Amino acid sequence: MTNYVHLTIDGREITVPSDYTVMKAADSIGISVPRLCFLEGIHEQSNCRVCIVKIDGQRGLKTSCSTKVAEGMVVHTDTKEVYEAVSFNLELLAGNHKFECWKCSRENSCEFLDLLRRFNVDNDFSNAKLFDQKEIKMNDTSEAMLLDSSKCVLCGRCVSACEKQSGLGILNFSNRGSNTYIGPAQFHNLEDAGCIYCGKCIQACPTGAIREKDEIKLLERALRDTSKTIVAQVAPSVRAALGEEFGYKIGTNVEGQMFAAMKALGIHEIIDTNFTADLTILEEGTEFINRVQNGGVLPMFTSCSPGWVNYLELYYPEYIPNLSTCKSPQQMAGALIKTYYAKKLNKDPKDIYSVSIMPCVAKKAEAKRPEMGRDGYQDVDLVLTTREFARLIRHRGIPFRDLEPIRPFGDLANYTGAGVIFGASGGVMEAALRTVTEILEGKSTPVEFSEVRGLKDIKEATYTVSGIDVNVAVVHGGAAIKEFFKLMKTTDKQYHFVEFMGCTGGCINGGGQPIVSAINQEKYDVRALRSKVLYNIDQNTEFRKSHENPAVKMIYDEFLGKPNSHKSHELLHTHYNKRSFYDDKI
Amino acid sequence: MKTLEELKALRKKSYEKMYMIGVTGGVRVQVGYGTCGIAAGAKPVYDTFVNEIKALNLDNVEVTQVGCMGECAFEPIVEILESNGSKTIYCLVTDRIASEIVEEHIVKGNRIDKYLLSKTKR
Amino acid sequence: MLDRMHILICGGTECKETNSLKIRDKFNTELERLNLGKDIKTILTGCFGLCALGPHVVIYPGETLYSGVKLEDVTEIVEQHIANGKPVERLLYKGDFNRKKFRNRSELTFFARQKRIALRNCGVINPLEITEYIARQGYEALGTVLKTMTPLQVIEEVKKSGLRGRGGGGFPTGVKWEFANRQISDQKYVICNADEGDPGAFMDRAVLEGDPHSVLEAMAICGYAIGANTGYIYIRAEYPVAVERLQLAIGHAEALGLLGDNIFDSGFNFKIELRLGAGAFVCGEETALIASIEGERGMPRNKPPFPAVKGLFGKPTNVNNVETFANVPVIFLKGADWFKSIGTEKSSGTKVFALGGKIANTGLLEIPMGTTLREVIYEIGGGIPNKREFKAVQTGGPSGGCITAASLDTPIDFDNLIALGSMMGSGGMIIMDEDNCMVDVARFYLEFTVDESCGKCTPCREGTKRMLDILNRICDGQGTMEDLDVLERLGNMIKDSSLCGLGQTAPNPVLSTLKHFRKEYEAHVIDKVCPAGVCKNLTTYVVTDECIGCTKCAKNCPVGAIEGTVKGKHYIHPEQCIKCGACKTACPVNAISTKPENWEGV
Amino acid sequence: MRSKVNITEEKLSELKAAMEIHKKEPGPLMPTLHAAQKIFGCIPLPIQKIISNELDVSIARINGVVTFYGHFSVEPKGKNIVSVCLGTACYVKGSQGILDAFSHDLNVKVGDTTDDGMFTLEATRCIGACGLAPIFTVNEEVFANGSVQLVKKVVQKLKS
Repeated sequence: MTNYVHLTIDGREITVPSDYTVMKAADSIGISVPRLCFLEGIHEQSNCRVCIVKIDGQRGLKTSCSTKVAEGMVVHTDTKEVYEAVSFNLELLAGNHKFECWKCSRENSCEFLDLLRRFNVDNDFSNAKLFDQKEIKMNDTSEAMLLDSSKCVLCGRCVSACEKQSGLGILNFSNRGSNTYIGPAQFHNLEDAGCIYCGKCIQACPTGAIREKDEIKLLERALRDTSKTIVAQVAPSVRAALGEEFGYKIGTNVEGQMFAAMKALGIHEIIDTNFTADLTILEEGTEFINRVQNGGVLPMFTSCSPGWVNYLELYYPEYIPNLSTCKSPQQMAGALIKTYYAKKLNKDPKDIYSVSIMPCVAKKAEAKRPEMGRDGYQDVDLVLTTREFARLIRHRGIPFRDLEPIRPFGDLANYTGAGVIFGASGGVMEAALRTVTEILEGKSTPVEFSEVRGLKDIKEATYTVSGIDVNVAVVHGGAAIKEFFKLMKTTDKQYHFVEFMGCTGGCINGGGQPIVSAINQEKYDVRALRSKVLYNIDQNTEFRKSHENPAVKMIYDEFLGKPNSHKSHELLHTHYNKRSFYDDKI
Repeated sequence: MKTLEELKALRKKSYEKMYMIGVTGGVRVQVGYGTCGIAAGAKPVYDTFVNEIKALNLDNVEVTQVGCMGECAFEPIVEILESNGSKTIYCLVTDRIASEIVEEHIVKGNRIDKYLLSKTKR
Repeated sequence: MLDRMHILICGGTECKETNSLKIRDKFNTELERLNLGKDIKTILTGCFGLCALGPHVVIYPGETLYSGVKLEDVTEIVEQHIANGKPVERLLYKGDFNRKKFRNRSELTFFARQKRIALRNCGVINPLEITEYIARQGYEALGTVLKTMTPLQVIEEVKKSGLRGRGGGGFPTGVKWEFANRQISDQKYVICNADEGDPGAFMDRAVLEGDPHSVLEAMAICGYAIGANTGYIYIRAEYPVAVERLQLAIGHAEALGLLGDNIFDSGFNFKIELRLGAGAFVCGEETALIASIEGERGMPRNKPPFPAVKGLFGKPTNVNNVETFANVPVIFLKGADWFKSIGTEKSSGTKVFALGGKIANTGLLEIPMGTTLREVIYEIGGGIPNKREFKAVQTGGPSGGCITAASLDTPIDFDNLIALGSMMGSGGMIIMDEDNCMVDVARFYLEFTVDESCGKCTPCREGTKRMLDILNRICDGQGTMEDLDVLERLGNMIKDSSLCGLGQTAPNPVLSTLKHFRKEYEAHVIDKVCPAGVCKNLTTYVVTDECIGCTKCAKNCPVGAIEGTVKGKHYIHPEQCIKCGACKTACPVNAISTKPENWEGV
Repeated sequence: MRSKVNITEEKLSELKAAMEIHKKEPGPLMPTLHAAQKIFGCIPLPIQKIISNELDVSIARINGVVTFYGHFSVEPKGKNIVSVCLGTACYVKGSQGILDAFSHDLNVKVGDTTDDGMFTLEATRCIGACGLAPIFTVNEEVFANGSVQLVKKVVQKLKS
C-alpha cells in the first residue's frame, strides 16, 4: 500500500507518495528543478548541487534529487538564495569548460549548455589571467571514441553508466579535489583499457566530454572527391531514431526521409544493411544447423554486435569457439560492396568509398580490424553514427522534415521483416528461428517468437524443433552479459543458441544513437518506443523470413553459391582473437 | 574473565605492583613515549634508564613507557614516582641527563632541581 | 566553576559497605545546617583504590584526602575545613601515598587548571600493559554494564551524562546510540573514528598512544548498547605508534577475555579490527570513512540515510571519535550525574585541546567546558612568547574560524564557539600573534581544503579552488576590492550548498578573517602592504626607533643588507633585502617592523 | 634516471599471500593496497592489474582509490623521503620556509622526486608533534624545531 504525504512546493500544496524525492514531487506538478548529474536509477549521487532547493527549517540548501518528501514539508525551488547558488555552481563549472559549441557533437543536446542559458550564467572564472585553468587531458587515440577533459563537468554519470549498464567499470575518478579527472586508470588509452565501445557513457554524458570520434569531415572530403563512388549502407536501427534529431517524437519511423537525405547529401549508391542482416541469417543459421548436426561447439553465440564481440575477446576469450564465425551485417555488406557490387557497378574497388551509417560506436573500430578487407583496402572505409549523420544533414542545411520520402533502389536494398528486427534485442534470435525452424522442420513454421522479445535483461525460451529441444537465450547489455556468464558457469542447462548484444535493448539503444536527455530518459521508455518502430516495419513487409528475400536468393545464385560455401567463408566469415588490456610489461 | 570479582582481584594486584605498595624504596621511572616524546628523543633516554638500572642491579626500580602528558614542548619528559609518595617530573631529558638522574636521584636520593619541569617552565 | 568546593566521597563497593552513603547524607545535613549547601556539592565517586583504609573523603580544591572517616568525624570536617579552611590534621591520610607530597604535578598551573577525564591515564600508565589500565579501574565499566544493565539503560545513562561528540559537530552521543539501537538488523557495527586529520590537532593520538584500552572498552560498551558484535577502528596510517599499541592492546584484551566471545560470561561477543586510513582528511567525515573501509574512494555520501540506518556494508553503524569514546567508561564508573556536573549546562564534561602556535606552553590540555579562552591562553598556555602581541586564536582547524582578542572571555563550549563563527572541531587551538598575516592564514587553510577536498561536489571542488586563486592573488598584491566581495559571496554559497561537512565549513577561515580582520585584507588590496610581514611581495622591513644598536640583525642578515654601528640605529637597504625575516627574528627588542606607517592594527 | 619499480617474484608472492588473507575479510581493497604500497613502495598499473584480477574490482576503480589517498603512489618514490610538516602549528612557526629551503637545496619541486631518484620531497599534514614545531622527517628520523640552517646541515649530510 502506498502512503501519501502532503507538502508545499513553491506555495502549492500537493499530495504525493511518501517515497518520492522532492524533485519527483516538483516534476509531478510541472515545476522543473534544474539538474545536471542526476540520471534516474543510474547516477543518484547528488554531486553537482544544481538541483538544490530551500526547505523551511533545514540548514543550508538541500539537493532535491536525493531528499525524500516528508509530511508538512515546505519547499522553495526558486528563491534568490537558490538562484544565486545554482548560478554560482554553474559558473564554477563553466570556468573549466572549453566552449566550442559550434563544432561540438552535443551542439543541440547539451544539458549543460541548456542550464547555462536558463540561468544566464556569467563566465568570469574562465579568465586565465585571474584564475588557474585546469590542465586539459585528451584521450583520443582510440578508433571509436575519445575522452576530452576540457568539457567534463565531473558529474560521474559516465562512471555509473559504465559500471551499472555495461558492468565494466572502465571509467572512474582519479586523483581528488580540483585535480579530479575521469578516465581509465592513469588516463590510459581507451583502446587498451578493456573498453568495448558500447557508448553507454556517451549516452550518459550531459556534455560532449566523452564522444564518438568525429569523422564527418572525412565524408565531406570524400563527397567532393570526383574519383570516388560513394556507396553507403544504413543499419536497421537508424531509421527508428534519426527523427529524434529533427524534432520527431521518440519512436518515429523516418526511413523514407533518411534515404532522401542520403541522396540529398550526394551519396551515389544506397544499400540497406537489412539486406545483409537477412544474409547473416542464412549464413549463421546454416552454421548453427551444422553445429547441432555435426557435434560442433554449443551453445553458439551470435556475432553481429561488435561491442559484444569486444566483450568476449577481452573478458571471456575461452568462449571464442562458441562465437559464430559470421561477420556482422555491416562487414558482410562492406565485403560485398567491394566485390560483388563493384563488379556490378563496373568499378575498381579502390575507387569505391564505402560508408556505413550505424547506431553504434563500436562499428567504427570493427571496420578498422585488419582482417576486414583485402588487397590493401578496408571493406568499410568510414562509419558514421546516427548522430554524426544527423549533424551532417543539419550542417548542410538539408530540410529533413520537408524531404519527400523515397525508397532506395538497387539489389542490395531489399530486405525482409526478419532483417529489420535485427536492431532490437531478440531480433536476431527471432529472425534466425524463423529460418532455422523452417529448414529443420521442412515445412512452414510460425513467424513470431514473442518469448525472445522485450526488455528483460536475460530472456530464455525452449523450442522443440524436429524433435530436439533447442534452448535459446537472449542477453543484452554488458551487465547482463556478465550475469549470464555467471549463470552459465553454474547451471547444468545446455544452451544451444544465444543472442548477445553489447547494448541494452539492442542496436536501437546503441551508443551512436541520438542522445536522450536525462529528463526524457525518466519520462519515456526509449528502448521500447524505438523497438516498436522496427516490429511495425516487420509486420508490414511482404516477406518476413530471411530465406524468402528474393535478393538473397539472387546473390547466392549469382555469386556466393550456397550458404557457408567457400566463397561466403572467404567474404562473409571471419575469426576472433583473445585480447588483453593494460598490457604494460612488468 | 568471567566475573567482576575476578577483574577486581586483578586490579588490586596490578595496582599494588604499579604503585609499589609494600615495597620500600621502590621507584617507578615513567618515560613519556608518545610520538612527541619519540620525536624529541625519548628512545635513547628510555634505553639509558633501562641499561643503567640493569647494570646497577636495582631490582626495586621499574622503568616504564607512558603516553603523552601534554607538555609536548618540554619532551622528553620523565617522571619519577617513589614508594614514599613523592613524584618528580624532569623535562628536556637527554641520555646524559638520564644517567645523571639514575646516579643522583635514584641511587643517592637527591632530586636534581635544575632539570625539573617546574623550574624550566618558570 | 573551578573554584567551587567539592566534597568527593568514595563510593566504591568496599567503601559503600563501610558507610559512605550515610557519610554523604551527614555531610549534606551539616552543610545545610551551616547554609553552605548551595555552593558545595557532595559527590559519590568511583573507588580511590585504597580500599583497606576507607571510607575516603577528598575535599577540592586542595585535594585534601581524609581516610578512615567515621560518621562522627563529619561535623568536625565541615566546621573546621569547609567553613574555616583548616584541614583536620588527625584524619589526614598518612600512608605511603601521602597525597600532600603529590603536589609536584599540581603545582604547575598547566596541570592544575586541567581536569583530566579523557586523558585520565595518559602519561600515567604504561599503555603496553593491560594490567596498568586495569589497575586504574579499567574494564570495570564494561563489566558493570554487562552484568547489571540492559542496553537501553546504558543508552539512557549516556544520554543523561550529556556527552556530545568530540569530533566536531557535537551531536549528543546517547541519541546517536539510540538511533543505532532502534534499527533492526542481523548485523551492526561500531566504528571508532581515529582519522584525526586536522592540522595541528593530536588529542586522539595522545589517547590512542597513552591509553588505548579506554577506547576498546568504550567500543565494547557501545557495541552492547546498540547490538553490534564487530567494531572497526579507522586510524591514520601516520600514527604508527598508536597503531602498534592498539594492535597490542586488542591482543591483550582478547587474551583476558575482555574482547571476543562471551565477555564476562554475559553471552555478549565483541571483536575489534583495525583499518588504516591512507592520507585523506575527508575520511574524518563518517560516510567517507565508511566508504574508505569498504574499499572505495573516500567520498562522502548524501545523508540521509544516516549511518545509523545504512552504514558500513549497508548495515546500521554507529561512529564516534576517539575522545568521545575515551569519556565513556568514566561515565559508567562515576555516574552520569557526576559527568553532567562538569562543564556547562549544554556542554557537559571536558574537552581536550591541542594548544599550538605562538604560545609559551604548546601541548595538550583537557579543561572543563566553560573555561574561557583567556584562561586557556594566558593561564594554562602561559601567554604569547617573545613579547609579541596576541592577534587571534584559531579553533576547529580548517573548518573553524579565527577568534579575536575581543572574544577571549567567552566560555568555551560547542554553542559559544559556533556563535563566534568558529567551531569546536576536534580541538586544535592555534594561537597567532602580530607576526601572523591573517590573509595568509586564511590562504593556508584554504590550500589545505583544496588539497583535501574529495572532488565530488561542485561547490567544494571548484569553489574552494577559486577562493584560493583569489587569496593567492591578494597575497601577491594583485587583489581588488571586488575580489573581497566575490570571496564573501562564494564562501556563503559553498557553505550553503556543499554535500558534506568539509565543504560546508571550508569557507569559515576566510569568512571569519574577512569579518574580523577586514582592515588587514584592505591593506593588502588597497595599500599593497602586508602588515605582518608574511606576504613577501608586500613586505618592507624597516628599523624603528626602538633600535638599541646591538648589531644582531646585521650579523644575521644572510645578504648583508643591514648597515649600522654599535649603539646606533641600523638601516636596511630595501634593494638588497631578500625579505627572509632573519633580522626580525634576531632582534631582541622587536625594533624591526613590517607594518606600514600609521598602522593602527586590526 | 627515475628509479624503476622493482617487481620480483618474491615480492609478488608476498603480495599474493597478503591478498589471500585480505580476500576473506569484508572490504579487502584498502588492506591490500596498504600491503602493495609497503611491498613495492608504490602501486603502478601492473600491480593494480594483479589486484584487479584477484579481487574482481576494475582497474580504473582501483586506480581511483590509489590516487585518492595521499599515502599511496603510482610512481616510485626516491631513496630518501623528506617530509616537511605543513600542519597549522608548524605552518605558523614557519614550516613553509623550510619546505622552500629543501626544494631549493635538493632542486626538486614539492611532491616530486629528483631525477637521480635519490630524493622525494613531500609536504605532509600534521604528524602530531606540534609541541616541537616546525617539524620535518627524513625517512624515519624526525627533526624537531626545524630551521633553514638545520635544513642546510641535513641536506649536506644526506648528499655526502
